[in-house]
Amino acid sequence: MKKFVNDPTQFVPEMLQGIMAANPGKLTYVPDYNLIMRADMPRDDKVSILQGSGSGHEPAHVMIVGKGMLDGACPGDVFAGPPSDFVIESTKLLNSEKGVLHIINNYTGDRMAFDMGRELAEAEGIRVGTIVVNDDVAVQDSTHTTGRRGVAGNFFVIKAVGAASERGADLDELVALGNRVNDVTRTMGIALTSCTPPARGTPIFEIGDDEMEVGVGIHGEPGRRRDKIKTANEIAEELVEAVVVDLPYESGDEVALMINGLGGTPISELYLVFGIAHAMLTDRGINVTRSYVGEYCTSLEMAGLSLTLCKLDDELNMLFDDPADVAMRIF
Amino acid sequence: MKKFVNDPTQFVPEMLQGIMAANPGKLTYVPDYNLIMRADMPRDDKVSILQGSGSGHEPAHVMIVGKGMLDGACPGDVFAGPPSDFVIESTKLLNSEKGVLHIINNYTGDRMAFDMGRELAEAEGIRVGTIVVNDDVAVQDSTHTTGRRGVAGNFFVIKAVGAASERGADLDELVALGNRVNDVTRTMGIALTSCTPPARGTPIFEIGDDEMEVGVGIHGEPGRRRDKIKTANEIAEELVEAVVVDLPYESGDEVALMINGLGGTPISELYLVFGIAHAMLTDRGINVTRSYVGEYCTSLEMAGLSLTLCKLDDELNMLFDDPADVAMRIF
Amino acid sequence: MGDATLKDAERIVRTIAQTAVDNEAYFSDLDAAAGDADFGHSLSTGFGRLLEQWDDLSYEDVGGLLKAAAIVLSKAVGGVSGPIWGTGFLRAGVALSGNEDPSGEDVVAALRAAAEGIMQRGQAELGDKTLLDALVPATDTLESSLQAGGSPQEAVAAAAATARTSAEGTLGMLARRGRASYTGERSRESVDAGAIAIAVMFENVSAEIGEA
Amino acid sequence: MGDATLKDAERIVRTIAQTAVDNEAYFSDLDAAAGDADFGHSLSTGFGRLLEQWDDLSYEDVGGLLKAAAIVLSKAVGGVSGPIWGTGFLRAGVALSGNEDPSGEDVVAALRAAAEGIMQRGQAELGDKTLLDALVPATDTLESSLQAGGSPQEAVAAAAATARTSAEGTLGMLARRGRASYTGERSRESVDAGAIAIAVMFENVSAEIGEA
Ligand SMILES: Nc1ncnc2c1ncn2[C@@H]1O[C@H](COP(=O)(O)OP(=O)(O)O)[C@@H](O)[C@H]1O
Ligand SMILES: Nc1ncnc2c1ncn2[C@@H]1O[C@H](COP(=O)(O)OP(=O)(O)O)[C@@H](O)[C@H]1O
Ligand SMILES: [Mg+2]
Ligand SMILES: [Mg+2]
Ligand SMILES: [Mg+2]
Ligand SMILES: [Mg+2]
Repeated sequence: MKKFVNDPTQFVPEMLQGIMAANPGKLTYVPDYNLIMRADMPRDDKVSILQGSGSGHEPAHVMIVGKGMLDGACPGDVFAGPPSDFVIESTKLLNSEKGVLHIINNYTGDRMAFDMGRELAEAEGIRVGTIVVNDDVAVQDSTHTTGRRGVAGNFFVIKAVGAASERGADLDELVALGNRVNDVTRTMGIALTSCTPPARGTPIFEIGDDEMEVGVGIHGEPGRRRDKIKTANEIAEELVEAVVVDLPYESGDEVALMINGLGGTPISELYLVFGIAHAMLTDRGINVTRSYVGEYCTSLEMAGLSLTLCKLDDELNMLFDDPADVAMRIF
Repeated sequence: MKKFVNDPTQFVPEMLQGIMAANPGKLTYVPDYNLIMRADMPRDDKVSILQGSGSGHEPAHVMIVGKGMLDGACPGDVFAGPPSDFVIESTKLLNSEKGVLHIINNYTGDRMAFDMGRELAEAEGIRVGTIVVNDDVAVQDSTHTTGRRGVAGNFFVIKAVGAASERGADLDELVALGNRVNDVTRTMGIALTSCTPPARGTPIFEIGDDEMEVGVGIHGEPGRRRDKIKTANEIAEELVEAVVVDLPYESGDEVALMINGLGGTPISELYLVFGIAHAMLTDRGINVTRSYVGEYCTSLEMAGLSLTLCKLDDELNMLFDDPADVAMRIF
Repeated sequence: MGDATLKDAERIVRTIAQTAVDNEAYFSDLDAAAGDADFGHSLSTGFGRLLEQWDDLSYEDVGGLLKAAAIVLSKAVGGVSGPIWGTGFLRAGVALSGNEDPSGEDVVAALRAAAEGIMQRGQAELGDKTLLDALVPATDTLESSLQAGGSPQEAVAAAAATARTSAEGTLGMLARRGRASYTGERSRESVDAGAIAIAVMFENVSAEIGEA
Repeated sequence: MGDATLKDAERIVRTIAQTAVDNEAYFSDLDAAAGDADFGHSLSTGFGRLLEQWDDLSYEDVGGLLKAAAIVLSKAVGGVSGPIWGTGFLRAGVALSGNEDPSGEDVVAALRAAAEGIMQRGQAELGDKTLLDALVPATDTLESSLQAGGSPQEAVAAAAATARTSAEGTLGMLARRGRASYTGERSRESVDAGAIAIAVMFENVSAEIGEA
């Protein structure tokens, strides 16, 4: 297993200790609940924002705790949503007069943990608001299933509500805003390799040297189909097309374009694909006015990337312009 | 080959186009010389700072062009320093009354290109200053060889001279400052996998599933030795020890600690190692007061990391605190 | 009598827990086919914690034991399995609450309560291709075998056989819940990991009580 | 006479260029042993560009041809190889400048000028394990063979044989220049890629002019 790791069962706590060591004074680490929270939170004049999906998607979400983004994140083990008491206890620790906002990616495990967490927090008199993110167009949405997965698009939801909460928005406004952002955000991903969860020690799926997995999930779940590896142009075209027709994004729309690395793909390739996708959108009359290239929501060391579009308006432009001071800043 | 690429010979230009597309108005792209430069440069009241090693190390250096860092970068092809006319022409385009500072990693190819570039630029009346970065302790330094390689430590050199140049420092001051930073900066790296240059299409070296390459170069050059893969604790201990004894860094010293990913290692593992190394330095009485975790100088999609220490003082703390607005910012 | 019953219940819960620990890799591999390959790891973490904390659990009767186990599982396990298995144990424990000497019928009722709790928690129905598709038919068989006059050992053996057939019958089914559902038609190509786990647990419990 | 000589020179330069293009993978593989696996790619890019632009090169004599090639190589190739090969061709071209009909001795002098330029540019000496360790002994053999009255064909064949032996003799040598030097003692385990390229080029030139 090609990893820097000691005891795999301690992978998540040791990572959290590292985050803490790199951000003294700014963050607080509560080991019992895998909770990383802002040292200056909660404050009664600001809604607290909590995320907590599985680990293995870093920087999402423990590394984007900070002013203007999350107030706390309480991830579970690698690729497992947090146990419900992480959610309950984290919600209590972040309790503010203005309430606590839960941002949940649409996975059954995450939803159940947050459902239980919300129930018990509300029983203790805490105001809880909930946003469920489900931006992955690779999954056929249907009332018979769990619906779409939440993936890299949750960055835009968090950025918007994080900024708005700093500006003083209340819980209901944030829920409405977050849902609005989720509604105009769509993502699709593609993998060239599988990742290897530390506790498992072997790849989740086998994939040929000349193959790719189209519409892959960020936990190594299979996607729409397995195919021969294509050129960057062909891949970009497929992702752009799948995402654009879904909303649909239309000629004249102003959008943010994100090329998100899944963990093992170098930033050079992400920029290469960004340039191609940017040109393809421009050809369709879709106006890319905000650019996001890098790693936002990964799948351990998976080689691959996802493309996200978020339709912009004046309010979102203003919120996205606001500063965000996160743990993972590298400058 | 598990890469997002069209024609491998167009890998670098297509990446540069992507950087340009993501930073309209801020950057200028000069395709003939692979040059990415600040759109608001040159200015006669500021020394221009130019880097230009091989490509494949992104974000170094084309993605760290921006206010407070580089004014331009003119990389060669993947792992090849730029042809000398890239250096000459880029130097001319960045020419300022206050001069042009060349920051060079200590590789024979890079040095020759910049030597020739400097000669010809000076012949045209341009003032040129040179800093050679050589922070890699894996290479035995000796007067009989080319000396040490420049690796991730060049980030600290660039950050310092970038900030100082914004504050108005002149060329000689910047050369002295850069050399001073280089003198107190040391790095060592370790690889778990090889990278695959796009034009080659196959890995540079074969390495067993249970092996690691200690002291690897950022171009896949072999390091001090091949060994069985060790735990994160053991690896951190070896890197810390090799770097600390080299300067040496001593009890009471104040340092910046960087854990730099080589391209294929997820940020979760980088933070895990950061936490361990931080504790080991603290045990030695060395005071980590600045933390850098992420990708600064990569080797395509190589799995691995490097550890860099930079000894701090008041001036460096001030310069490192200054803002830097680079192309690769992801927030 | 109540004391003997509690000892039996302890043996059964320990057998289930040991099954989870022993099959970590196998259950994760099953989850790899259409999921994220951590089902075995999650179960093994939860039930491993249960075994570790066994001597510190405080309970008076079978219902109390199951509720104590539920709390350990919920706290230790994330993802789908923590809430699902926690809820299952909790509801079964509540169903047997204060019952000093549960009959076979009581056990069937407890298993039905567990299945119903899981359905609510996971918003899943029979046929959605989850562990319910082994648990529910196995419970039916347990009940009918007992009603037909079978011994507890015979009834559990019959239930285990049904659990096995049903679990293997999930091959070809379309997943409508859990991570496997994201794969759509591709989910038909593999069995459901949770259903197989139920089958193995029934089989091991049957072997354990058959030996008694 | 001058015209025939120029045609010969063109054939030789084209043969060298074609050798670089044809051996891209092989030369890169050699560089992989202790370097960064791009030597073949760099040479092939540079000489490929030279072949592409062949019809647009403007020169009057052999020296001019070599200088024109030098400029193409320097502009197209980065890393060590651009400056090294660019300098080599440039110095050889300068040495033959204005020489309408270079003799064997002139060619030897041009090769010596190239080697000296490379030494200055790369701050390398004989024995540092670079392409100089094939180029210099081969030039020596060329000279002595001509002095002993050998025909050009015989002299080049002899030089090629020396280049081959010398290139293979780099196995076991400690690299003191270039990327291979970073590997210290480990550099002894492989031959130098540049030296082998020189040998292959001499061999192919020998075959080409032998056929004439
Ligand atoms: N909504 C649901 N209701 C009941 N059981 C479910 C549900 N979703 C999944 N399962 C069961 O859980 C198993 C997967 O558990 P696990 O791997 O721990 O979940 P995940 O990794 O998706 O969070 C499946 O094989 C299935 O039997
Ligand atoms: N300082 C030097 N002087 C002369 N030749 C050199 C020098 N360094 C390396 N070489 C030659 O160049 C070859 C490597 O070329 P190349 O792979 O293009 O360089 P790099 O990738 O290191 O920039 C070596 O095999 C050696 O023969
Ligand atoms: Mg999971
Ligand atoms: Mg090179
Ligand atoms: Mg799973
Ligand atoms: Mg090379």
